[in-house]
Amino acid sequence: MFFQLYRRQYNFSLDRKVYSLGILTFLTMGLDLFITIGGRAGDGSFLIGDILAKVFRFIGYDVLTYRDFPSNIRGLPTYYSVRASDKPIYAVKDFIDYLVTFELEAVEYFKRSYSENTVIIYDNSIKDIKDLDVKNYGVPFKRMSISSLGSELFKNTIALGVLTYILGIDEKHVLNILMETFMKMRKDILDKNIKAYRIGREYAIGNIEGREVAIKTIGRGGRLLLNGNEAIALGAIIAGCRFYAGYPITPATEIMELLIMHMPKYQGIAVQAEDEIAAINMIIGASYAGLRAMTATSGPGFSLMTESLSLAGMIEVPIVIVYVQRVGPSTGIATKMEQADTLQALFSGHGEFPRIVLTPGTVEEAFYMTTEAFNLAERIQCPVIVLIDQFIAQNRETVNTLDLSRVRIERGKLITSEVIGDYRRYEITDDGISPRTIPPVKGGIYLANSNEHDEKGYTAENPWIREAMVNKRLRKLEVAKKTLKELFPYKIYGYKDARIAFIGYGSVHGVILEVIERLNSKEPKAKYLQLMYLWPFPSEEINEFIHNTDKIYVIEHNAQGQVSELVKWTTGVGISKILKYDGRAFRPIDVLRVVENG
Amino acid sequence: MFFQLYRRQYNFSLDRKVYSLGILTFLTMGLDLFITIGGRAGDGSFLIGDILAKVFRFIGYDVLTYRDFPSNIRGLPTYYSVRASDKPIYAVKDFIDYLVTFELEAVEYFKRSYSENTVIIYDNSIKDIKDLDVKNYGVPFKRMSISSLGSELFKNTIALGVLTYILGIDEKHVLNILMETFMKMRKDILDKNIKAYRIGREYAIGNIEGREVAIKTIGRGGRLLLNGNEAIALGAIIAGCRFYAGYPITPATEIMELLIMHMPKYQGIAVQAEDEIAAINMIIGASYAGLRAMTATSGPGFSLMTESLSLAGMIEVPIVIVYVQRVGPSTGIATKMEQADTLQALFSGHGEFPRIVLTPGTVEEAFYMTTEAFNLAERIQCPVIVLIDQFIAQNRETVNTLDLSRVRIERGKLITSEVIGDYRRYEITDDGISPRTIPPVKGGIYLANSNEHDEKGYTAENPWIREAMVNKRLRKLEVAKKTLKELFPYKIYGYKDARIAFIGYGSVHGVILEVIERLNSKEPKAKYLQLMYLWPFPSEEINEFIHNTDKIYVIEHNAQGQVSELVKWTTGVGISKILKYDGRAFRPIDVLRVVENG
Amino acid sequence: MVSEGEFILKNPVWCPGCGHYAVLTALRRAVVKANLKPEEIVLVTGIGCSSRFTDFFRSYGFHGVHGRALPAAIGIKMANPRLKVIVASGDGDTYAIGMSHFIHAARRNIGITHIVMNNQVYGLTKGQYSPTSVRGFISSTSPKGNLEKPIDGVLLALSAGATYIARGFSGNLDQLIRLIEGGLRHKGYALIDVLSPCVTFNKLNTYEWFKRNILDIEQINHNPSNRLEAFKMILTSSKILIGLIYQSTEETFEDLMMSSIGGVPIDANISLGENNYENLIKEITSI
Amino acid sequence: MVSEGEFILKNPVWCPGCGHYAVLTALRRAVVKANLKPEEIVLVTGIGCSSRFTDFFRSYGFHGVHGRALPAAIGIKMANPRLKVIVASGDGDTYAIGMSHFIHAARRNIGITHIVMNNQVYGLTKGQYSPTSVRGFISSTSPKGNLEKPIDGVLLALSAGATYIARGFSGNLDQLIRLIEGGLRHKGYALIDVLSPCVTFNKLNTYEWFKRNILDIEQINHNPSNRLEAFKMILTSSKILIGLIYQSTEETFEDLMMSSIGGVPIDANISLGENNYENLIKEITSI
Ligand SMILES: Cc1ncc(C[n+]2csc(CCOP(=O)(O)OP(=O)(O)O)c2C)c(N)n1
Ligand SMILES: Cc1ncc(C[n+]2csc(CCOP(=O)(O)OP(=O)(O)O)c2C)c(N)n1
Ligand code: SF4
Ligand code: SF4
Ligand SMILES: [Mg+2]
Ligand SMILES: [Mg+2]
Repeated sequence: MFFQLYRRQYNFSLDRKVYSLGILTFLTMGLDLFITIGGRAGDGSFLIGDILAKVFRFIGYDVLTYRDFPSNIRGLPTYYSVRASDKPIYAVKDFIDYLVTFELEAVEYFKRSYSENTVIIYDNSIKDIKDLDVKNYGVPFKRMSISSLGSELFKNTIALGVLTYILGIDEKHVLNILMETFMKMRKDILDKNIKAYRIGREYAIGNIEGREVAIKTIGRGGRLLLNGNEAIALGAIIAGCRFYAGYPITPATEIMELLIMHMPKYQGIAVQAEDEIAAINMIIGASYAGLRAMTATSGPGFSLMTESLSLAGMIEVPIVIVYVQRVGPSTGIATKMEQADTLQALFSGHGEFPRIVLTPGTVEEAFYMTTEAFNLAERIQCPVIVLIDQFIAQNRETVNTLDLSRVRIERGKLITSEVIGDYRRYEITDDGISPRTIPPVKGGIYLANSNEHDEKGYTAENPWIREAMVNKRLRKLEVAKKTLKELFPYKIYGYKDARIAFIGYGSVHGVILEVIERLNSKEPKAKYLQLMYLWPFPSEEINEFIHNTDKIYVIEHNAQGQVSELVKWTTGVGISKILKYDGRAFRPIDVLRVVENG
Repeated sequence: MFFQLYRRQYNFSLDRKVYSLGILTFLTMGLDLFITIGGRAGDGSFLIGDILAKVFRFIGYDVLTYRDFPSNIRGLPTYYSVRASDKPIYAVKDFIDYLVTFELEAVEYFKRSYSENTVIIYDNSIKDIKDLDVKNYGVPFKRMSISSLGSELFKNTIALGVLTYILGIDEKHVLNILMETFMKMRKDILDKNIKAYRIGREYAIGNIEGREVAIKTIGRGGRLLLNGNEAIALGAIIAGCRFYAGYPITPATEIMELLIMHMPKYQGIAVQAEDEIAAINMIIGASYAGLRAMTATSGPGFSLMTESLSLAGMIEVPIVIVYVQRVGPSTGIATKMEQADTLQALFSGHGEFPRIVLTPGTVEEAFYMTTEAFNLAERIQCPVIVLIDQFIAQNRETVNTLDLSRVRIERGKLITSEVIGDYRRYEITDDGISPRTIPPVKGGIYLANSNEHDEKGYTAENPWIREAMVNKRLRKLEVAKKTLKELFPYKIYGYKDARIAFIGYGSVHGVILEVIERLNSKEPKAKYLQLMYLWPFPSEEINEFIHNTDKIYVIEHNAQGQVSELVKWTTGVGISKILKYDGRAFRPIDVLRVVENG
Repeated sequence: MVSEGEFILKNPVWCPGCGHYAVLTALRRAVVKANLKPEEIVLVTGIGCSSRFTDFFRSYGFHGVHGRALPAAIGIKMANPRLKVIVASGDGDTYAIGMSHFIHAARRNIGITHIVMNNQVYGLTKGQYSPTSVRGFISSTSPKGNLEKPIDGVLLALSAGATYIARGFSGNLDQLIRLIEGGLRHKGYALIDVLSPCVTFNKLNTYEWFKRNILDIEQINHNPSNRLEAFKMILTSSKILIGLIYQSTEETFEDLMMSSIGGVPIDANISLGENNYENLIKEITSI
Repeated sequence: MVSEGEFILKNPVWCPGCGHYAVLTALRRAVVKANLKPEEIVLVTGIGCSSRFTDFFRSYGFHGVHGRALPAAIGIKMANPRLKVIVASGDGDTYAIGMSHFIHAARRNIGITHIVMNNQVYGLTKGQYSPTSVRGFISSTSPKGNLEKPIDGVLLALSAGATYIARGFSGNLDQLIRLIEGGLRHKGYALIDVLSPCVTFNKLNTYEWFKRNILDIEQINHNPSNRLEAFKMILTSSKILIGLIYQSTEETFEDLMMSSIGGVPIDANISLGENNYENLIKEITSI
């Protein structure tokens, strides 16, 4: 096994060579660390990853975390990475600066992620790894934990002590966060963790040859450390969502858990349904009865919901569906990222009805776009899908203070008091949107009818009514198009006149930002169009953007280039796809290599 | 009401004017009759429609039927049309030649379908319609039925007597079919119907001023009168399908009913499941266990199936899904035609996996393509969707004798005897297809796993395996593309060098055939490409076809032009959409008007 | 007081003789007796002949998709428990595709009056056997007789924990009105399974057949508040029981929910103040 | 005879102490006792910690989607009834999303041995309450205690018409092996609901808790062939019953089906002769 390990390392050395050809400069400016902690599911390595992220946030750095973990509760390998920098961070870093691991297989797993700066700190309780051509320390984390604290449970906190010593982080900040974290638990657990932390620190003082770096507090405060699921839950409550129904599914479950915990304080209800079909029908019912209502799910659950998605389209009930993509098809890999459900989000559901698909590219955007999703749903009276993926959903990053004054509540054509005269819920209007009542509004009786219906909602099969109703519903898409343009004016990054163009959405947003920043430090220059929504498809904006470019790259986390094909479709020009579909995030270098090789 | 009726008739007169400008000639050649019978659901008007169709088939004519009926069991208006000709028939006719109706509202409903040749025969038991500017006879069908047979139930057969007299069809042929039809029922029912028939005929002899036409027996026999559902059920059994699971849903239910009736004779099982999700999982299970297996459904059911469609894609189990589209979204209009689920058929289901979507354009094609669907499913080891709509599914037409020798059974890489050595079900092969075993093959044990998996099927989350498996599965699409090209070489109709091009699939096939035939009787000439499958999308063929054309029309029964957009996408050129989405079939004139007005 | 006429929207178009007519009449009369107004009621249906109710009964209406009337109704009830939420569905809609929602609604004791028109056949799709069709039943999908053992919705509801369980018969209008009214007045989930003959597709379970095969539990000595007794009656009776079979008092799901949130969601003030906002952010970010 | 080792694929990766380990051991021993070979068995699972069984148990395996193990298993059994089809699933998989299929499999009496690992929680998704969680159960989705009344899979199976109903406990391996073996030998649908503690997410229903709260029905006077008696036992016992609760002999769905088609589908000759072909066309076109 070790021979093989060595042989493969040869590969990563090659990698490093390619890498060092021209891009390194970028990384040496300012502090920009990428630390990975390797353990096993359930062994608490996520906890110290979180602590590390919090420490960095606390002392003023921008932080982005990245978890690579199995769809299993305990025992399989799991990795938590933290990137911290004094400049804005958009993506994971190309190479690992520090790998702290309790399991030897991690050393091989990351072989393509080492640079000449990498330092590996591994648990040598059982054996030492020989022939490692990367700087490394073997530390007996487990052994120390057992001998000093009677259990190997504290190896993580010992490692935290070693690592933060090497990084030269002031002890008091670490202790601070440690206390905050363990205070909620039993007193003896807090004490033992503090002891473990000290053991690690002292071991390092005695055994590690001097500090690697010395990280200063730069004291930028006020920012939040949030992941997309948290931002969306927050956004929903703030937007006035008062009904949630869902069914547990990785990586969307946390949204439900957060809403069940917090919604009641704002007189809202969040329920766990018996399945996703029940969930979507519950929110349709609640919305019919007047509440802003939402569900969140992933691929398998969304597939089950599509019959009723079509219902919401037909009866023009506003709903918000958060669609957190994971690796497919079928069960796939529940805990990994992918953007391969995009076409399903745009085109599933039988029959034709308007829908809106929003694609936030950062945690912060996930927050604001969720609040707008409710406005759009009620203004256009149609389902709105907030499409993200596991990367944005489950990885925390530092976010600027969220600005409540940017959040508006607009409920569209909603009638809440008595209607005099002949009320027609599905009145044929110029913009296709008809005023809706909610029970028990007097004079506002109507039928929300999944059958084709007349203006009052009653079943009608006559060809003239049918045609008029289809047209009415589809006219709303035009309103959606206009509204979206106003709400989310297209963001173009980089040099306006560049002839190299990038297009992306969702979780590739950050990586493209870093890529163009790096590209633009030399010639030729590049620009980037972030797609903030995918339906109605922003063809005009794309066509405008690609005007006068030589090369267009569309970057996606899927194998077929789903949006790439749509871009081709609407522009009629050739595009290059840069795709990744192994469940792991693009590193900037993955993109740059393709670009540099033409 | 009658005033209004009259006013609207003015519109149809206008229609007629446009019509008579240039296209009439086509219709006067040979015999080409279009007869519509109007009644109420449950009153038996379908029965005489069927009898009429059988009579025409029996005496040697080509027949196409078209039913326009409500999603209700009894009481609402229903229409059965029969087109009969001595030349091949592709579509419904522009205008009605004979309207026989028991309900007065039919006279208005069809106002746009009258020509100067139209004859209306309506039931005047209650009142006469005045001011009809179309040739008409009022006949007291109900009154005669009640007075002579004690119940209004026999009005239909009386009308059959009147109509077939007017058409000059030899009495013996009608009696023949009447006997065949009622023989299965109680003796007194047969007798009463024969009496009713005679009453009608005698009434006509006494009261109608001479025969309108005299239809001769032309004695072309041997053809079948079949609808798409029947053809597909037949095709499935002949292709060796031995397991069917489904859930009733209009307009696909008949496939299940036929298979439950007939499959047992061939040692196959057809079951009614508790819902569509159970149905698709049952067929996936049966296929895993080695049977050719199929389900059939419509939009709402297909939406429910998409989660497991993705499962079939992931575990590479061959299944056939017959997708009979109806009017959507949601419940829509269950008994009417539409092609608005096309994008859902192509793109639903989470994640990326190969699928094949076949789109037969006639009943005959539905038969042969169903048999090939099973071969494709087993050869490519993926789900195959046979996509039709209510028009093809539920309307009968004359079909040439089906040729058993054209039906092959090819089961692909299937291992049925003991495997020696290390068996890997998901072996990474060049073409992406790996040999499969079925239990209890010794040595052939594997796991069909919805999680991403290694070559033996066991769960694997490692990025290298993941990437290899995605590539393996998607490589099968290339095989599919090649195979489909061989199986269904593209059919181009009309003048090869024409600069006007039509593209269509499924139920618009017939109408385009008639349109280009009519166009090509003068200048400019037109040609037509029939799409026999939509996934993998036949981009190359389309690009070849549109080469050197000035104008491209894509014709569809939906509101957004779903395939039109895909054609734009792959060709990058402008196309014109001709769309209809009121639930009723295109008449050739609907298309011709658009073409003639540019 | 409102009159029956206020609940009339249009004339139903079921087959002449269909059992569903009586159920519609019974519901109209029961809501009058229960003193409800059209705008206070939301009638929720699935898909089926039975579910065409919403086109004929005047009130707020929701005609959703096949099998999913209950979850939609639950959403409505949770949003605004002051509404009277009634579900009207068929045996296919409820006991085939909707089975799971039925069991879960029963165990949650959510305040919905659920009328199941049980004609032991799929009417709207033209006569296939249903989960309540008897063994041997001939239909278009069981030409040689149904091989599956029928389920009993009443027994399942009892096992799932429902708190009002009754069975009515379209041929017994007065009792049916009473049973529905009882369901409307009951706090919690109320099932009224109605034997409602399909005259077109079920030639076995006809009015006459039912008259011979039913037993009115209210005519015999039965205490509907005894659960074990109710089980015994169902399991030992050789006839189909009609009448009120079981009723108990338990807290409803909506009451538990509302007391846990301290109010009714539809009354919530949906704009958060600055204070609440700060608290919320603090709580959510305190990982 | 085959040995237990032949059914070992790899070592399970459940949390140390998870109840599912015992179930896996019990299944391996029971198939040995029932004299089955790995290739004759198809093990079908849904999604959940429990459903990871197919990665550890060596036989033909089918790891489908959440809640749908039963219909896939039915398809397999109908195609080839000579196969021994076993379903292993969780309480969420079976009684939440899969509830409808569970009831319908039970009433059909299809020959499947169904082991439900009932830990009263969703394990794989990290600890939400399930339909069998008790009232007041604290979980990530019931932070103030579950408000829903739990269902009892055993009672529902009995009501739905199942013919073999047992409950096992991971802390009682010998009995569990026996109950599973009984299920494997039973003709028809066999439910073995296993109390299988989730040591990570269910801190209430622990091994100790179960030891205090279960009653072994086999230790008391109970006749498992009496259905009414079984109902009574369940409804009146203050403890959770384990052991064989009910068993009866009824024709299986597959037997009825096979006798109606005169054979086993997998043996069918799938190419039709000319004669058959002519007949078939005649029949189908004789509308
Ligand atoms: C998902 C889905 N599957 C199937 C159907 C077709 N469908 C409509 S009604 C119905 C069954 C009706 O039977 P039942 O609920 O007993 O009502 P009845 O007509 O007998 O009153 C079915 C299967 C559908 N509309 N949606
Ligand atoms: C359609 C769908 N919805 C949700 C999920 C997520 N999911 C996976 S396992 C599971 C529940 C597991 O609980 P249980 O069946 O009790 O098994 P356990 O893990 O407790 O053994 C859920 C909700 C999924 N895979 N598919
Ligand atoms: S088909 Fe049956 S259920 Fe439907 S309306 Fe007619 S009698 Fe009633
Ligand atoms: S989470 Fe619970 S059910 Fe899952 S493996 Fe751990 S103990 Fe077992
Ligand atoms: Mg019914
Ligand atoms: Mg569980």
